[in-house]
Amino acid sequence: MVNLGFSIGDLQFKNPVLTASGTFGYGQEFDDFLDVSRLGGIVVKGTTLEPREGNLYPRMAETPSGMLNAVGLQNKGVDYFENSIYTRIKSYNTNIIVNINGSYIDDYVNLASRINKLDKIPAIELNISCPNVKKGGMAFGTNPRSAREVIKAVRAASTKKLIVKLSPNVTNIVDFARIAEEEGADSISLINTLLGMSVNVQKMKPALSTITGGLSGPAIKPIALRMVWQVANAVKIPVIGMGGIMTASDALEFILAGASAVQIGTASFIDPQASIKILEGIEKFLNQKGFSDIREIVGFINHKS
Amino acid sequence: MVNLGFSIGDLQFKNPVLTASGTFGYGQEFDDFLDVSRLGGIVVKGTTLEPREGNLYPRMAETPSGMLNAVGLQNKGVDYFENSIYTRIKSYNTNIIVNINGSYIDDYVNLASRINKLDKIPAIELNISCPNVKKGGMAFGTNPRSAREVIKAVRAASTKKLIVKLSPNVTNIVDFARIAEEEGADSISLINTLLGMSVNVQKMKPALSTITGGLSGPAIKPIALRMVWQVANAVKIPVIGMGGIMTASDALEFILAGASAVQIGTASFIDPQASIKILEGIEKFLNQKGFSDIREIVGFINHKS
Amino acid sequence: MSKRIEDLKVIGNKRLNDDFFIIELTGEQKLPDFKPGQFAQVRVDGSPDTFLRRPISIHEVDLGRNTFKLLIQIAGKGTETLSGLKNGDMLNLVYPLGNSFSLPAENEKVLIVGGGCGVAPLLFLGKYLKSNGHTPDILLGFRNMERIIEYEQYLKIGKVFLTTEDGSMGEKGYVTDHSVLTNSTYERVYCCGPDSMMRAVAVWCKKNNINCEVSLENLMACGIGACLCCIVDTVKGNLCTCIDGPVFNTTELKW
Amino acid sequence: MSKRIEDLKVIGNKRLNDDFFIIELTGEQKLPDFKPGQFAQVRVDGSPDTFLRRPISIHEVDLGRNTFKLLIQIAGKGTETLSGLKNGDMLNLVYPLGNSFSLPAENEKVLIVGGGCGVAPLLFLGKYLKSNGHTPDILLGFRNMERIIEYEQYLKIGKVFLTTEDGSMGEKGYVTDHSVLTNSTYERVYCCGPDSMMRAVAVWCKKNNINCEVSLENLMACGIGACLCCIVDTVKGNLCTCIDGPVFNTTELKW
Ligand SMILES: Cc1cc2nc3c(=O)[nH]c(=O)nc-3n(C[C@H](O)[C@H](O)[C@H](O)COP(=O)(O)OP(=O)(O)OC[C@H]3O[C@@H](n4cnc5c(N)ncnc54)[C@H](O)[C@@H]3O)c2cc1C
Ligand SMILES: Cc1cc2nc3c(=O)[nH]c(=O)nc-3n(C[C@H](O)[C@H](O)[C@H](O)COP(=O)(O)OP(=O)(O)OC[C@H]3O[C@@H](n4cnc5c(N)ncnc54)[C@H](O)[C@@H]3O)c2cc1C
Ligand SMILES: Cc1cc2nc3c(=O)[nH]c(=O)nc-3n(C[C@H](O)[C@H](O)[C@H](O)COP(=O)(O)O)c2cc1C
Ligand SMILES: Cc1cc2nc3c(=O)[nH]c(=O)nc-3n(C[C@H](O)[C@H](O)[C@H](O)COP(=O)(O)O)c2cc1C
Ligand code: FES
Ligand code: FES
Repeated sequence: MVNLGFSIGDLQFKNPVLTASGTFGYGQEFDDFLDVSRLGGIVVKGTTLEPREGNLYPRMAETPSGMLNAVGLQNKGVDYFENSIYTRIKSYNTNIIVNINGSYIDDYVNLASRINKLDKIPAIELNISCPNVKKGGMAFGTNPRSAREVIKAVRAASTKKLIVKLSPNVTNIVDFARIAEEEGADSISLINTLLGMSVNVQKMKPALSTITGGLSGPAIKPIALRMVWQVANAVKIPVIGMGGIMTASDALEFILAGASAVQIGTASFIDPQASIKILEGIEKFLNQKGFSDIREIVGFINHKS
Repeated sequence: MVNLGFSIGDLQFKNPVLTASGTFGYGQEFDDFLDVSRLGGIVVKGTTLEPREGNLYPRMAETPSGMLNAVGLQNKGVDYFENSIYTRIKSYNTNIIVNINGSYIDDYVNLASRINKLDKIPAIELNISCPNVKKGGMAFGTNPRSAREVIKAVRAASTKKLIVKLSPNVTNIVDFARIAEEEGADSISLINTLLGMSVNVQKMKPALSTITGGLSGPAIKPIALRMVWQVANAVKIPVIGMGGIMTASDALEFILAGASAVQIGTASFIDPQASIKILEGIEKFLNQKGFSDIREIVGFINHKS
Repeated sequence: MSKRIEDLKVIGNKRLNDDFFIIELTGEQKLPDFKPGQFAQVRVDGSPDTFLRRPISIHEVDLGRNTFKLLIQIAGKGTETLSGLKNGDMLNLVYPLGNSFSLPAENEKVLIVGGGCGVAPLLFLGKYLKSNGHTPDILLGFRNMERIIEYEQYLKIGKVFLTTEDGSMGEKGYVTDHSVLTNSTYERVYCCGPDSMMRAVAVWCKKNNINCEVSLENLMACGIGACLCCIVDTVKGNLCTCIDGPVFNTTELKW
Repeated sequence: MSKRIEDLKVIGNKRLNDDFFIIELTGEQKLPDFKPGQFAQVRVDGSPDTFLRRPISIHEVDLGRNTFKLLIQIAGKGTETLSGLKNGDMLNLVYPLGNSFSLPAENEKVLIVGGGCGVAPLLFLGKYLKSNGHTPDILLGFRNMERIIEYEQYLKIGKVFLTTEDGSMGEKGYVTDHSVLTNSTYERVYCCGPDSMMRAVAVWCKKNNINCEVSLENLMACGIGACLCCIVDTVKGNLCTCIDGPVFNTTELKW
């Protein structure tokens, strides 16, 4: 038996495979395909204080080994989450993490306080990296000063474990990771989508209603992996890596580079069972290589030999 | 007959398809496959004052719809270029552009002065975006102050057309484009490679000798396109777009987004005739849609209708 | 009915014309109880240009033989690759997905309207209605005679009216130009086809106070309600075409 | 001899064992005058995981029939996809690429050493030497009996010595352990195989003052000298395996 568990402070995860916000609904959407309780955790859909309709259609474009989305945080708001979703999903035997979003710091703080009252939510993921909203979102995640302010404010408002999700659309990702650590984040997750664009050549117009959108999928894996490696080498808190993970081998790249855990995003659209298959593949790899604890390979490529 | 020409100031290009530095050698490597004189231009290999051996093997890794390279500006230096290469390629009936690189501003200036004496080189491409060298390179291209300094210095040293090649590894690409324009650049080319990484999971070590390298190919196209669109909307000088262009349709995405011309990079590795096929495809598209001049579609998606 | 992901075996690939082909599939397990209007998310393997699955309607079902068919139009790289499938190849599907057409009331006068590849979900619907005691009329529109597909199949279901844009068969024009609509007493219309056609049919139905259901073909990533990419603007706000649809009553849509 | 990019037709795909297969190709144009040691950059279509071409050596040439063969080992996704090629499929190649083995002087005593997929360029070399009046000895190393390939082919060229790692055929051990090397009078060695094997052979040659050429299998992107990814550290600085090689005299290498 291999030990797959990891922890963020005193919060235990049974294994390092989580699902990424905005790509796994509230978990229920996948009930027919897998037992979500087998996952290390679920990060639910990006949530805001008020309901949001998101951006206009078309919101999606396929790109080489990836996709662009411009969903724009469509969600029914925190009231609906509390009353209709939470009551149904709180029985899942896994860590349910809420991804929080806002246009102003107050929004984030109010939202964090609301979530703070929900017993079965052990952690929040602070999303300062959504590229698909006009206000807030990535603006917080690409400016060191506002990043620090919003992290500080949310930290003060929440006793849950705080995971800060970074934007890759910056010159130096390590600066932002350090700020998060300094302001008391318990963990860092990265990367959110890269700002991209696609043009429909036949129609001679942008493919997305918003012109630009967020790029995800295997195309971004090399960039995500580089950033995770940089951040893992710069901070002491656990790092959760994501970006284009489709297979166990992809996940292992992140773990070998220094991630304590991974999130599976776009892969769940291609194969709704991707997360579980990846989990099984990681376990198999550890067995094959004769490791008994996943922690032995976290950051393995950085170990002096 | 469609007019495909474009110009940078008074420098005419017969068509908008150039080849990207570091991916087309000095042109001669492709003599068996195509008539390089049919191209709008050739940007030759990254050149430095002194010869450079580049980085250790392995320097390359395949990634989903892309590749990482860590060549590190291997080249025989400007003396060799002048004496052995220039004499052979100066007869090409196309614009030959030299991509210049250095570790210090003085290197760039000295190199620019040397190239300034070569009659048949009408333009230089100032590369402040190479991610694969320890000193200089991307460091210039990710810091607004040093970017400005090096552009100013090279501008003063050269009477050739000056194309500044930007690094995509920044928070706000438009800042750098504006700086280039303000300092007298005649054109902007983008993007250089994105900093990425790959891990060999079976060997449990980085795939590249340098750990990180530059990501190119279709994977980066959505990011490149977004940046080209942003820059084309922010400056008045012509923009040369590149990043993952494999087909005429890809090239047209950049042109419709605002690029006056494109460079073909990694595609030439997959199909040595890619550049010419793309040129033919662009011409066909214009004919089909009934345009008589390519300038009618430059930035088409931005036109008010 | 629960969704599944499964490798199914190709047991037929019939080319109808330049654009259309029909794939027949079978599985080791018993197939689910499909409802007309549902679709599958089809994985296109071996194509570097198709990262996402492709949504394709269930076209015909034969539960006795444990097989079903997909009618596919070559629209780009993915469908092109699928057109090369050979007997014995495996195809990975996530299915069955989406809602379905609602059944008409007894004796309701029903018209099915299809155009181009919109006929895909309608044959299953027609057969389903027939086997439930209805005899719908069917109005099909095509670009020209060469593009007409599955005509004989529809003849077995009910009366078939045709339009072609060039008049090479049936009446000339679009489906909404057909004379059968002028003095109609239809009480319920089911429609699938190009967006512009569905909108025109919806307008006509509204004017004539006819209940109308359309099957939308929005761009999809997941097909299971997880990505929120396939939304359609409705009177209830944004709904997902993949789980709240693909079939919508046009009174719900902001057309 | 000029390089070209061309679609060639697959006229044979023979599986040798679990790992190896041989593809036979023909073209409409007259094939170029291949030299032993050269390779082709093969496009792997229809595989989302293979973006770059795959370098594969010319294994056997039949200019009379205007055909040639590639001997390929399944090493990953690309070669796996190639193993499924069927007669009539088209394969896009950039070829012929690289330098070639140099010819021995008259009466020079020659040994060809190959291991695993290293035998690929060596059969062409052996036949070429033979037809130029040389009779090389051949020393081949494999993991075990089941993995031995092309043995009979080599028997037609010269005397063949074998090693297997488990001793199931020939002498037990690596090629460098073979007794034929102990009192050898070889003047020239040609070698291709795993890196470790080539290095061991190079060391042995150096010790015995034997001229030795090896064919390297560095990772390649372009194959035509444009990307500088395939470099090998030599006494003349970094050289490209694709145009300055793949064949190098070991005195040039910093081994
Ligand atoms: C619920 C539903 C049911 C469908 N049923 C059928 C069917 O039974 N038969 C059939 O032939 N087609 C059907 N379609 C349309 C079919 O999904 C697209 O034609 C197909 O995805 C195009 O893929 P491609 O790779 O060949 O084309 P691409 O090269 O990807 O694109 C070609 C064109 O197809 C459109 N398209 C691409 N992806 C999608 C997508 N995921 N959804 C919708 N349109 C897309 C593009 O916008 C473009 O205009 C259905 C679509 C939906 C949403
Ligand atoms: C000049 C030359 C001649 C060769 N001749 C032959 C031959 O005749 N027969 C044969 O079976 N193999 C030959 N090879 C090796 C062959 O190119 C690789 O096995 C093949 O590219 C692997 O592709 P893949 O997609 O199956 O494996 P991947 O999944 O890409 O990788 C599997 C393994 O193959 C290695 N590999 C991947 N790409 C390359 C590449 N471009 N060059 C070298 N190694 C690579 C990887 O490092 C990895 O260890 C030759 C290589 C070179 C450089
Ligand atoms: C359709 C879609 C919606 C997303 N919504 C959110 C969101 O609400 N909040 C968030 O933090 N990230 C969101 N993301 C980003 C993912 O969580 C993840 O960071 C990104 O997709 C990279 O991982 P991947 O390549 O594995 O998908 C979304 C991604 C996609 C594709
Ligand atoms: C192997 C390789 C070497 C490169 N060398 C240089 C260089 O010397 N100077 C430079 O400005 N860009 C260099 N580039 C970057 C390309 O010119 C181009 O900006 C980048 O690859 C993106 O375009 P592509 O996706 O079409 O390849 C190199 C790229 C590759 C792949
Ligand atoms: S396609 Fe993902 S929600 Fe409908
Ligand atoms: S493979 Fe590109 S230079 Fe050798």
